[in-house]
Amino acid sequence: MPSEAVVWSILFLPVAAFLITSLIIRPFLNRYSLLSGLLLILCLAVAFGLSLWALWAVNDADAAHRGASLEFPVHTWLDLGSAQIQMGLLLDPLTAIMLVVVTGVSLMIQIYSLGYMRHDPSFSRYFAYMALFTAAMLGLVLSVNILQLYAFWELVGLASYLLIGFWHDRPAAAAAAKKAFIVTRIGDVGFLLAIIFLFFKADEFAAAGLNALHIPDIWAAAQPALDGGSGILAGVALTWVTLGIFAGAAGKSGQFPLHTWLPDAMEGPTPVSALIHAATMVAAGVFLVGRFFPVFQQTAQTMTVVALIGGFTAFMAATMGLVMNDIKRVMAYSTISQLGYMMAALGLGAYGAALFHLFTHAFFKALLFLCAGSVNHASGTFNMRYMGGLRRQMPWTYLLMLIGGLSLVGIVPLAGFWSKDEILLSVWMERDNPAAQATFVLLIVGVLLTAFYTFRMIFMTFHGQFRGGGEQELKDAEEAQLPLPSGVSGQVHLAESPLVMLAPMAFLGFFAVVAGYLANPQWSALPLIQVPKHWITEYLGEGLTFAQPSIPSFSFGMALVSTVVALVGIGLAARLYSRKQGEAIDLVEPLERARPLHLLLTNKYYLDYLYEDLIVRRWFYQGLVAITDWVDRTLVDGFVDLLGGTFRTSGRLVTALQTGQVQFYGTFLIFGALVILVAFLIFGRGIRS
Amino acid sequence: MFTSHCGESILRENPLFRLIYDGASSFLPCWLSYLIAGMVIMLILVNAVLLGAAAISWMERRLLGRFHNRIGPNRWGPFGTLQPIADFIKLLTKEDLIPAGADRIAFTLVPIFMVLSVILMTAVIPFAKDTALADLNVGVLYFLAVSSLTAVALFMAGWSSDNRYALFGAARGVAVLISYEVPVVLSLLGVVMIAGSMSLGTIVQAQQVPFILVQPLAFFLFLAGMSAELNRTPFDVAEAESEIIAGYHTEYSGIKFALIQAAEFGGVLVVAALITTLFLGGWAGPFAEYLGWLWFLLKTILVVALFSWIRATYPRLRIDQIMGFCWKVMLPLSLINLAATTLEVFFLPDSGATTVEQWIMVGINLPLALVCVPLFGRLMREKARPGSSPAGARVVPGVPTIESS
Amino acid sequence: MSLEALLIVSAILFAIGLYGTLARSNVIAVLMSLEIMFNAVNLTLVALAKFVAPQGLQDNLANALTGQVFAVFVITVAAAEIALGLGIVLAMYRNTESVDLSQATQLRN
Amino acid sequence: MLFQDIVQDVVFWVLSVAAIGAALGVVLVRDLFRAVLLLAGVFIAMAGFFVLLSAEFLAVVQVLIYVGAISILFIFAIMLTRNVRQGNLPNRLQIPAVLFSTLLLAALVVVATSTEWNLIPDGAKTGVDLVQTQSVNVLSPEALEVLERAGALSDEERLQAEKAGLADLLIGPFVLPFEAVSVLLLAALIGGLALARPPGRA
Repeated sequence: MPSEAVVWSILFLPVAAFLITSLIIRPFLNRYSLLSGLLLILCLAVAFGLSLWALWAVNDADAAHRGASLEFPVHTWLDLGSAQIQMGLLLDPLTAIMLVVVTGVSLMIQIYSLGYMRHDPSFSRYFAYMALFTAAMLGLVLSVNILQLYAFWELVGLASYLLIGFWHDRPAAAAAAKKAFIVTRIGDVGFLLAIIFLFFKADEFAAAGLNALHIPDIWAAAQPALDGGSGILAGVALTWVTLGIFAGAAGKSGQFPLHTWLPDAMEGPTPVSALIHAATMVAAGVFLVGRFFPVFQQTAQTMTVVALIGGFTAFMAATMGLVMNDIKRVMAYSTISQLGYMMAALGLGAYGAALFHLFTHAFFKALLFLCAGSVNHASGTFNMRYMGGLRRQMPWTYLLMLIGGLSLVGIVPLAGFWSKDEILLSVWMERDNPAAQATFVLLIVGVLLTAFYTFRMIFMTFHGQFRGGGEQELKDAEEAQLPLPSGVSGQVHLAESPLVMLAPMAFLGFFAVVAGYLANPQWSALPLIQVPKHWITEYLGEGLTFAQPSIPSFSFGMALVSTVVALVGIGLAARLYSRKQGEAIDLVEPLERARPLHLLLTNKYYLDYLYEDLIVRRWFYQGLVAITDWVDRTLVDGFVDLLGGTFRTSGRLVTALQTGQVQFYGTFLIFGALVILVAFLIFGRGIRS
Repeated sequence: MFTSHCGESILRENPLFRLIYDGASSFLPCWLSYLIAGMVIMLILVNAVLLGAAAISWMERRLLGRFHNRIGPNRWGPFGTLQPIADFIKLLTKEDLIPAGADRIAFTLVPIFMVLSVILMTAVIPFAKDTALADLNVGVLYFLAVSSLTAVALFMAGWSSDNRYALFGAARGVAVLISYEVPVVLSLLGVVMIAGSMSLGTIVQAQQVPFILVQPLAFFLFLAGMSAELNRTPFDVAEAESEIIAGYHTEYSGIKFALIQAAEFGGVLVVAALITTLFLGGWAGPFAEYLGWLWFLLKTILVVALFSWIRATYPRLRIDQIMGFCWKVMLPLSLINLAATTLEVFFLPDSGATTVEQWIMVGINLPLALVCVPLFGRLMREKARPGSSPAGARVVPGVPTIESS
Repeated sequence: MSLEALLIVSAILFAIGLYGTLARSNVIAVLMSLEIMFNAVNLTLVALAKFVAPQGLQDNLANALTGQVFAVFVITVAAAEIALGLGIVLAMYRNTESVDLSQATQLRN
Repeated sequence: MLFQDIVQDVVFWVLSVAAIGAALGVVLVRDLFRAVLLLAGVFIAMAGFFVLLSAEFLAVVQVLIYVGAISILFIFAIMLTRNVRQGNLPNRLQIPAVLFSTLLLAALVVVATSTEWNLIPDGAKTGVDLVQTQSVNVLSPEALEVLERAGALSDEERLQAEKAGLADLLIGPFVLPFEAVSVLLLAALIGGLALARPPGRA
């Protein structure tokens, strides 16, 4: 069993990397900036090893309590009367799995970054940010206190802001960074309100011997009194608290109303996108809901909301993914969509399935992003319209992309298949619930759409004829007198990426293939690998102190249905986008035939327009702000003016006394002294005797 | 016998006072005899000062004559000893002028003040054992305080004369006076520390070794400082004839001038007496019980001669040189002396009271003085070298510019 | 000579000084009046030291010197005050060509 | 009444009249130079008071500092400014100043006369007198003799009297204000230097 220091060091290794890089390497040794990358990789490798150890330890902790969280002492941080704010470690199965995912994926991405960012002048700054990002995510995962968790939560936001705006001299990147920060903050406000609510409940918690900010205590507090829980959090209050937490999660995970930042976040370097989308930022939202799953489970309303929003997001993001031409944006919508799956599963109680999907998704999504980066490396652009035919130049990338894509679509026997299938099955099992029925329909349609856009992407990128890459795009933009697209380089060198990039991709690809069996085999029939059936789901479920997740067994019917739906999607994509070698270059988008719909989708349902123009510009600036401005000018200013005027007038009257002549003041001083003296002489007799 | 029903008196210790008092009280009421005795003593003192001043003026003129390789006053009386009387009578018969624009009261008060402060100074000086008019326990301080009265008188003279030269002279004189007050006081602190008292009688008794050896730096500083305070060459800018006629007493004539002159020479006498007391062992000498007054007189005359010698030797300094000498040489030297003496008194077991200890201090202080004085002199010489400061930018500290209204 | 007489003399001096401080227009005259007040206070201190038994006189005769010690402090502070005060007067005269206190109204703004 | 007391009273009245007259002169005379001379008179009279009150050290310090230094500074300041002859004009606050001064005087007199002072007991008078007179010296043997003749000295008192001195108080119980005053003097020195420096010369 790992000691506390070992677990802390998982967090502090990247922190150390961050500090060393930002305080020593960047200011003094910037010429050897490669050091910063190697240092971070070393730290993450050690942290990864320690995480595996922690996972094994949690799994093996105690025969009786297999999967129960390991106990660590908490350290008091602040003592505020009844509310004690503590810091500590919470190492339960969920944390252990997240640790492995975060450190593992981050490690792969850092290795990849060595190659991808090699020629960037701000190489060490990049790795400092990356270290901070990873550290913040690890701290978030390990926190035992909700306030501690919130601090790391905001640190994740900060680091993502820094990384999305990494190329801060590009206006689009700066804007995207701001957007990510602001939009996620909107959700964070809900989270913060929930924390404040808990803080105000501190006395009630303390009366029950609990700490309002201690996460296991919050779980306990949410259990109804009937089941032996304390019942401090119940009813409407519980609903609002969970909705607040979910708001935070939705912001970070890009759920429906707050998803708009995620596609824009593609302005950051591709490995950053990979990290954000696979292991850290967006996973934080799902993790948060999972962390408070015992609380969520106690309120049906919130669960319904979570499920419906998750389902709707899964569907809607997939539709938008259909029409995007930017390869990273396609994947961004795909991420939103997949997160929707996870949320929907969580909302319907499929805790294990959701987190299993998070696990597998981390690997194949990271793989896909790294492939996209690899493609960009060769073609100089992210615009799929200027790609095509890369299959021959980049066979390994193509193969890995295919693996990732099939995994995403959910084709037997890749990792994504198992996890997605489990989600669908879980939702299907809840079909008595009308919300579950709606969600199921949305998710099944989502499978179809996923298959379609994934293979549209693969066909546009790797099949057909090469369409000129970044060079051509710049030329076209010049001819059309459009502003030059950002993030496009004119350097096209069609070749396979270097080994330093391919190796982590291959590693991730390997996991995208086998993670499904390794982590959660539906049956334990394989003789070679002695992994118990439904290992991860049960493992996670046992980590839950209060909730009992449903564990569906494998259903051939469901597998068949989903596979067929996915194949239909692939077929459609092939029908529309597959071009034979040497066929004429065709830039016409087949989907444009459905013109209004296409327009709606390419404009992302006009949500950005709604947010920025209608809500912010019209409603907020011209409405709310105008009203508050009026109030400020007339009422507040008037009051202040009145107050000031009163004092000014009285001051002007008193000013007459201030002649500036010292002797005048002296006269008054003596007068005052005389008054005191005389008063003492008259009234002070009693005091003296 | 001094009876207690007339109260204790500070003069009780004085043998002369007691003699007269006892004689008078045998046939007069005690308060009257008290008064008579006091008056007699004061008469003696005043006359001693005035006559001493006259004698000194004669002596100095004779000495200066010898220094100048001429004879000096020798017509009236043996060796010209009655010359001062002749001068006095001449001045007495001259018209007593008061300038038209003068402040009459202040103008008239000046000579009185000047003589007064000199006479007051004599009060604490022990001419022989137990022969001080008042052996105050703050004697040194008293002396300094009373001598600082001269500054007011100087200013009164300069201002009330309604004469530009007189005012210049007064301003210069006062500037010198208050500047030199600082090193003088600091130098005396060493003496006071070793003696453990400010009483002049105690200081004389404390001199197992004459303090000129124990405190050579202090002696040098005191001598120089007092020369400046007495407006004597080389510090006599206040009455520099070649620059501002006669300085602050330009307008004085007749008996007033005589008094001012008497005060100046009396000042020399008193200061010489004080130097004798502080540094030369006062009345100490063979048969001091009986011949103390003689030793005291001899030593005083010696110091007066030293003053005359200095006057005959050195040319007058510029006012800025005088000020620079005060602040850049004398003040640091006095601080060095003070620090050295403090350490010595602190580390010696009996605070420097015994003979051996005072010889130890001689061994330390004499070389210190022999090193420090030439060293600072060299520094000063470099500063004062002609052309070392640009002519246009000459700064004259301590001399204010007088408004012409 | 009684304590009351001394105190009354010092009170009269203090009042005269106060009058001068308030009613003279020349800064130097005001400073002089201030000095009179300081002296009046010193006289009070010394007179009280002479006549009034301080606390702890029975324990230590040295306590009879407390009043004089305070007077020493007053003299020191007065000296410092006058040095600075006259410096300020000269600076004022340099700037405004006047030492009339009723002209010095810079404190007004 | 003892002869000494009569002398004391006479001196006291002379000094009082001189001090008050000179002080009145300071505030009323128009010629500033005469005002300063009168001020010096006040200072000297005050020194006389101090002698009378057996504070010899203070008397000497009074002459040294007030007459020898402060008066001179005043004269310098007067000379450096204009309008000496007619400079000491009253300002507009004449009436309130007279009024308040008189009222303050009345109040002070009331306080001085109505307070029951805790006077020094007769037995301790001689001791106090000697301690104050000899305030700068360790008591001389003669002074101690006087003390013993007055019969006011126990062994313990003798010890105290031997040790009593202004310096002991200044370095002992009053060492903190003493240090503060030293710092004040230094600050005044530097401040005076800065103020007197002609403008424009850094």
